[in-house]
Amino acid sequence: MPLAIELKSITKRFGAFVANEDVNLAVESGKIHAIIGENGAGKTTLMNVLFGLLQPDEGEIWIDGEKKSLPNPAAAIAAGIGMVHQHFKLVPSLTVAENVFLGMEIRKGGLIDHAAQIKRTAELSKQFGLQVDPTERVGLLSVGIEQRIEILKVLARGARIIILDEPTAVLTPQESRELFQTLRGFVAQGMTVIFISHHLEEVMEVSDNVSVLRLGKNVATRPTAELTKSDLVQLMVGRLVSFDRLPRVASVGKTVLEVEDLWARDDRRLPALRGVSFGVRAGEIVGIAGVAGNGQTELAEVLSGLRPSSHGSIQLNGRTITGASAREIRAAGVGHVPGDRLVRGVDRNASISMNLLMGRQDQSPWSKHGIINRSYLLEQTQALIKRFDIRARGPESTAKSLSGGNIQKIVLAREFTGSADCLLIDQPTRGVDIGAQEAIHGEIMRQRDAGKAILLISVQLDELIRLADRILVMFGGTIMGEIPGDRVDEEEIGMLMAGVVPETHSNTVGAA
Amino acid sequence: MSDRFDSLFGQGLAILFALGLGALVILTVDESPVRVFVTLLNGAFGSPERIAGTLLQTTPILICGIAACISFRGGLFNIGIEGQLFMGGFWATWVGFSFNLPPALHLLLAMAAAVIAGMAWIAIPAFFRARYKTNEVVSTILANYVAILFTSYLTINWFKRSGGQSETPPIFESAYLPELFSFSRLNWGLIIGLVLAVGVYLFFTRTARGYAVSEMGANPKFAEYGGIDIKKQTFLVLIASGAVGGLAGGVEALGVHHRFMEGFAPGFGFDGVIAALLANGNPIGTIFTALFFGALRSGSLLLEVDTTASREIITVIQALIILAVSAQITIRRKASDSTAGERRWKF
Amino acid sequence: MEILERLLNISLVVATIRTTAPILLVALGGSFTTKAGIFNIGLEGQMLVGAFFAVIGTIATGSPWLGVLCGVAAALTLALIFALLVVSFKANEVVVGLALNILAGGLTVSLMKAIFGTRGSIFGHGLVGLPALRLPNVKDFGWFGQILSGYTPLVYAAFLLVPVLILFYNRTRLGLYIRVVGEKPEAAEALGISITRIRYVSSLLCGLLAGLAGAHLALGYTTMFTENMSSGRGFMAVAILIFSNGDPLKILLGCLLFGFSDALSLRLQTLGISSYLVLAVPYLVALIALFALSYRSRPRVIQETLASMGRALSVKSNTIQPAAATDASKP
Amino acid sequence: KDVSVAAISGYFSQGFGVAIVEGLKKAEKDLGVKVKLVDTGNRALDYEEQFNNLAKGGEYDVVFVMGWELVDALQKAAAAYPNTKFVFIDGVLDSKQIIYANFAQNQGSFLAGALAAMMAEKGSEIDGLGDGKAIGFVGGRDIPVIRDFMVGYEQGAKTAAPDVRLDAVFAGTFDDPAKGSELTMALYGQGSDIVYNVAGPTGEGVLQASAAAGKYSIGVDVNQCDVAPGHVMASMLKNANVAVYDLVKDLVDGKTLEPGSVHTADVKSGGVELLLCPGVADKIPADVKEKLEALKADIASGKIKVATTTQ
Ligand SMILES: Nc1ncnc2c1ncn2[C@@H]1O[C@H](COP(=O)(O)OP(=O)(O)OP(=O)(O)O)[C@@H](O)[C@H]1O
Ligand SMILES: Nc1ncnc2c1ncn2[C@@H]1O[C@H](COP(=O)(O)OP(=O)(O)OP(=O)(O)O)[C@@H](O)[C@H]1O
Ligand SMILES: [Mg+2]
Ligand SMILES: [Mg+2]
Repeated sequence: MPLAIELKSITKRFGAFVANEDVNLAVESGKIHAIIGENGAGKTTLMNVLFGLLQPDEGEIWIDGEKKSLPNPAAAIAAGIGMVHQHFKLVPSLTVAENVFLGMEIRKGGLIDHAAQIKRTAELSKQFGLQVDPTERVGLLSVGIEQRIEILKVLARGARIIILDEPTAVLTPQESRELFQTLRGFVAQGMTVIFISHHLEEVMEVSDNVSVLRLGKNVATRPTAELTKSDLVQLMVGRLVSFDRLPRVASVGKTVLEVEDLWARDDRRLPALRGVSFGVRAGEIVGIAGVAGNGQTELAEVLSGLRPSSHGSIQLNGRTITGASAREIRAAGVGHVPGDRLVRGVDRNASISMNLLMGRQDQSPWSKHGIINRSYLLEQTQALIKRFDIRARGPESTAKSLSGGNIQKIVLAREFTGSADCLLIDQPTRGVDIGAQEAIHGEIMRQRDAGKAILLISVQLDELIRLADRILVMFGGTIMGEIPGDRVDEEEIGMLMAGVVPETHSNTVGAA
Repeated sequence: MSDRFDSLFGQGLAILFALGLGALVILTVDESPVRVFVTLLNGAFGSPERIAGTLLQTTPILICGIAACISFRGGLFNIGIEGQLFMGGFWATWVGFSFNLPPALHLLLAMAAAVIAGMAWIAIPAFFRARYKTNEVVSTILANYVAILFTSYLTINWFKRSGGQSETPPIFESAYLPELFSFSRLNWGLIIGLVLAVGVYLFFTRTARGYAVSEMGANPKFAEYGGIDIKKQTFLVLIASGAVGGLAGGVEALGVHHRFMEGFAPGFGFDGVIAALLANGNPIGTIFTALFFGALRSGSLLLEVDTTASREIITVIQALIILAVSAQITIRRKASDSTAGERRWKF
Repeated sequence: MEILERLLNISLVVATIRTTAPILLVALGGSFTTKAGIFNIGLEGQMLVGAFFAVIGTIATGSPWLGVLCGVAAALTLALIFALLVVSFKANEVVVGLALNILAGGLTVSLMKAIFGTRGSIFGHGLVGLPALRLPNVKDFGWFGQILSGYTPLVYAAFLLVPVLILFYNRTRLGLYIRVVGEKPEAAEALGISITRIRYVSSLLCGLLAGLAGAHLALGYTTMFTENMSSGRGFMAVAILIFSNGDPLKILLGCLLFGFSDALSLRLQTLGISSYLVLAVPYLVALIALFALSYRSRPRVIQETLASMGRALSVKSNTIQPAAATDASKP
Repeated sequence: KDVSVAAISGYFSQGFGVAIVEGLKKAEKDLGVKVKLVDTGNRALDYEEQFNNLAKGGEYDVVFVMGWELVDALQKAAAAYPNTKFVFIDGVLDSKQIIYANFAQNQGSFLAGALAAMMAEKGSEIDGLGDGKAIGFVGGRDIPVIRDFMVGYEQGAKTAAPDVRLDAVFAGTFDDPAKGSELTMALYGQGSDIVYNVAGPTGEGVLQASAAAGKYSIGVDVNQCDVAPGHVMASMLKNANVAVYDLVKDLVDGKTLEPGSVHTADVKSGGVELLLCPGVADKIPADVKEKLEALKADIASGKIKVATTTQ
């Protein structure tokens, strides 16, 4: 089998930190090759090296049997490599066609030929079955379509080797399946796909070969068929992790959070919530499933007072908190783990202790008479670092010096140790590796057992299935239906997530 | 500790580099750089009077710098300190000459007038910044022009004293901010500035409210999420900054000039902004940057008399130093932190 | 009525065009940096050195066109320093911009003293300005001809640059890249577009136009150099850039509004209003425009409230058809 | 003994200041005195220290001071350094320790106003003039010294041709020639054909505008006829160069300058005069010239009292 890519002894350091150590990787041509590994294992770094965004400190890159040096992405593109990044890099104000041809514009007489670009985009879209409207502005499109555009960009550059970094994190199961169809179509045309994912089912389903990175090293490259899911997990974390549904407790208390006919708009002032109603009881985890961008984040923001609602009511322990400020809602007993932890959840440049202080800086004993109680803060920080297993040099380490999973733990430590009765948890494990995921899930269960009412928003179905007592599916700002946590039908959820009410589905919309 | 030393060392090198460039500029206008620098030093520190003169120059830069620090910490850019200073100066003077009151009371009222005038002058930009995110850099810069014209208008058209001076009548002695020494106009304004600097520093590092403001400056979304009322706090931070800007004007009017005139105190607002920026928004650091600028200014006054170089040379050197230090700050940040270039203060 | 006639006449239109031109030139320059995501508060200084060296160049060579070249070269030098510090060293752009303004002020005066022995203003010394262009057959067009003819070349250049820049941003590669670098630098980087290079190019293009603006001030608008002769026009341009977001058409509108209020306010003085108040008019107009434009979002809030109230009355207990709901949520 | 003189002002770059510098340079060259110029800039905070720096060493026999904003610092310095002679140019104060060189700019401006108004009255009889029956005035900033020019100008106009309207405007700045030019264009647009500038470098823009518009202007302080030949109708001269030179010469000749003495330069002494620019002078009708001479004589004799704003 000819090798599309061969990485030989790649080492990449960031200062003293070794992100990739002596990595050898062989990718067969015409295959789908999955790369898995815990957060911070060095997957993205390795791909960045392969795409010319980073320069390896040691090692060689061979492409189609030739040794190449890739000083920049342009060289990688010239060598036939294309990369779809974990975070999309599209320009919102430009049209689909402009985005696809950005950097390689079609020009006539020195000027950009928009008509020709639109035509070529339409052709490509047809050829590869990636449906888009070339003239639409990207800022108005959904995430799924944005990804198609990213792939079109790569294809328009004539890539034969396509790297996708966590492409399914933002997709519905159906969309993911469509994507896999597309990828299979690519390999059928002789192209090669490298695919990074934290979803092991997907890896099992779609890949031909799989490489596992652990702590920057390639610990195994095997044909997928030879491995089971638990083999993969073991390779990744070096130990066994359970995937089963976690045990439920029977005792559910009174209703803590009650939402009725809630309406709100998103940042673009388009309707984001359209009459959402549900309730969450003490000691219960209510899951919200749905494809990202269907109102889940707005829901959490409205409930936590960060976004105004235009209609409807929210009650906490029987008290109306509609329209209350974030401060009042916090004081009333709502904790919030935001979905975008780096933007909202922490101040990346501040120390762990300063991050733990947020929201309670006015409360005794954190502060007295307006003066921050530094010794108490330090004491608490140390205790929380220990309890939540935050891996950091010390309480004064800045948040940004920690890995994603550890940053998430800071947020949890802060929100879970307050006096909240109700916790809004948005994507607690997004981009967090399996080991940390387990710890976080354990922490959430503990909160439930302590009698808190928990609203758990996640785009990862397996997470909801694992934790939630009931799952509400959101689509287009409404709740499409409710599914009891103990008899989940993935197919049914998938259809609800896509906005289709299955005929078998009997639950009424929005009822708590 | 060694980090701090490194930083000081780096700043020192940057300043030396700028002075070197400045020396070249001096050579092009046919003066001896050595003579210029010696004269500068002599002018700034050559005698108790001159040291007092340096501190006298430092005072308004320091107070304006603190006003700037307050807004920077909250992630805001009050470049309108100049305008607040003019308004503060005028209204303090107005209280000073319009009423005849018992000494301490009169001074207090005049100071209060300065503070209120500064707050009032930033209130509208602050409101629009808080409520509608109207860019405060531009609104406060534009407000500067209006403030300067408006105070001149009041001075010339309504309150002009007789004679050829474009100024108001002098204030009553009961409104004087007392001088510190008999041999200089240096006054309690300096003490006010120093106390403010320490106070503002403690406020930001030790108090819950200061923490809230700092976090709003560092990451407004985080602060909002943490229950901080961004709109209200934005308004308050700008108002506080304006209050200190107004106070700077009050100190100049009541402590130094004892009247208000056209061209009352031009440029101090900008000097303050730059002193605060060079100190990275730290009020204690601003004491030193303000002193540095004050020394340059005061040294330059002798320069004009004792050499053939003119004050503009100092302006040039000052600009070069700012440029060198601003580059140096970020080179260091780049070396120590992979997210260099992330701008702390955004527009 | 008579007062209105005294204020509003063709000479006001012509004056508006004249007062608009220098701000328009420098604001269009700032459009490059604004679009590229750089806040350039140093326009004032670039304009000032542009004016100074345009005069020096003209005196030295005897040709105003070579003078314009010198002015532009000087502004480009300042722009290069700006780019070096802001783009390469990632220094704070406000600090650098303000410092360069200070530098420009000090340097022009020092050099003026060194070269001419005095400060203040430079005229005479064989200084010649740019010729005014009289369009042929202008008489046939009546008042329209009066409005169109008789300006120095850079005035025409300023106004012609507006459509040129619109074309530039929409149809040329460099224009597109500048927009992309400003809006989404990581997108540019991922595609191998060098952010650094584009930011340098925009800073220099900005310097080019700011230099032309300065040269126009010294050789077109007047024929002299005076200390600090840019007189806040660079700051005005920055204000206009903020509310126009760098779009050439909006810049034109902003500058015209500004030029008009300036021209009008000069005429108001003869009605006996104090000069101090009248001179504040352009700044007040800019402030009000700034506030009004950010106040715009207000009506939407009202609309939203009305809409939601309407909804509350009509659809209150209905369950929404999900399919319809999605359609409505897409713009 | 060697004589050293110094001058301190923020206005050396502008018309009147230029004249002072010219006089001192001449003294330096002809009389061999040592001359030092100190530019005060525009920060009120600096003035006192600048006086101190200058007077402390006692090396200057006389210090010329120009600019009303320096008055406060000057009075303090005069009290603190009794051995240094301070000459305040352009005004008279209460202090008896200071020497005054006063210029009757209001008188010169009176003549300028009279000329402008009489010419405006002739209207289109004269090349380049229209029938707007108006004259203009462009000041730098609206401050008392500038208003002193303005009241004289206005009085002159009203005296010589009462029907002519005066439109007076201020640029608000001394350093924006573009604004000066724009203001002048506005005045021309409103019917004035002759504009008097009292605006430093801003005023250069006024003169240039008169050339661009093919109309007339009047210069100030120094001979500005050459700025726009054929369009500057006259220049109102304040012969500070002469006054300063004479004072220095007295000093060199061993005369003492009496503290409290007032040296007035006015129409009578010739220290202030209206110079008709060559090239335009022949366009001025003889009756206008005669009337001007008559008014000049009346001012000199005290028959006409010209109003002032700086006392
Ligand atoms: N520019 C950088 N400077 C310093 N350290 C870096 C840099 N980029 C990555 N790292 C570090 O290198 C390690 C590997 O990062 P990488 O992004 O490759 O992980 P990953 O396997 O893609 O993780 P994830 O699953 O979270 O995406 C991490 O510890 C990260 O903190
Ligand atoms: N990868 C890139 N990174 C940064 N800037 C770029 C890049 N590619 C092009 N540019 C800039 O875009 C502009 C247009 O480049 P392009 O190569 O299209 O020029 P052109 O219109 O073909 O002109 P020429 O005929 O001179 O090559 C150039 O000024 C260049 O600086
Ligand atoms: Mg990654
Ligand atoms: Mg090319």
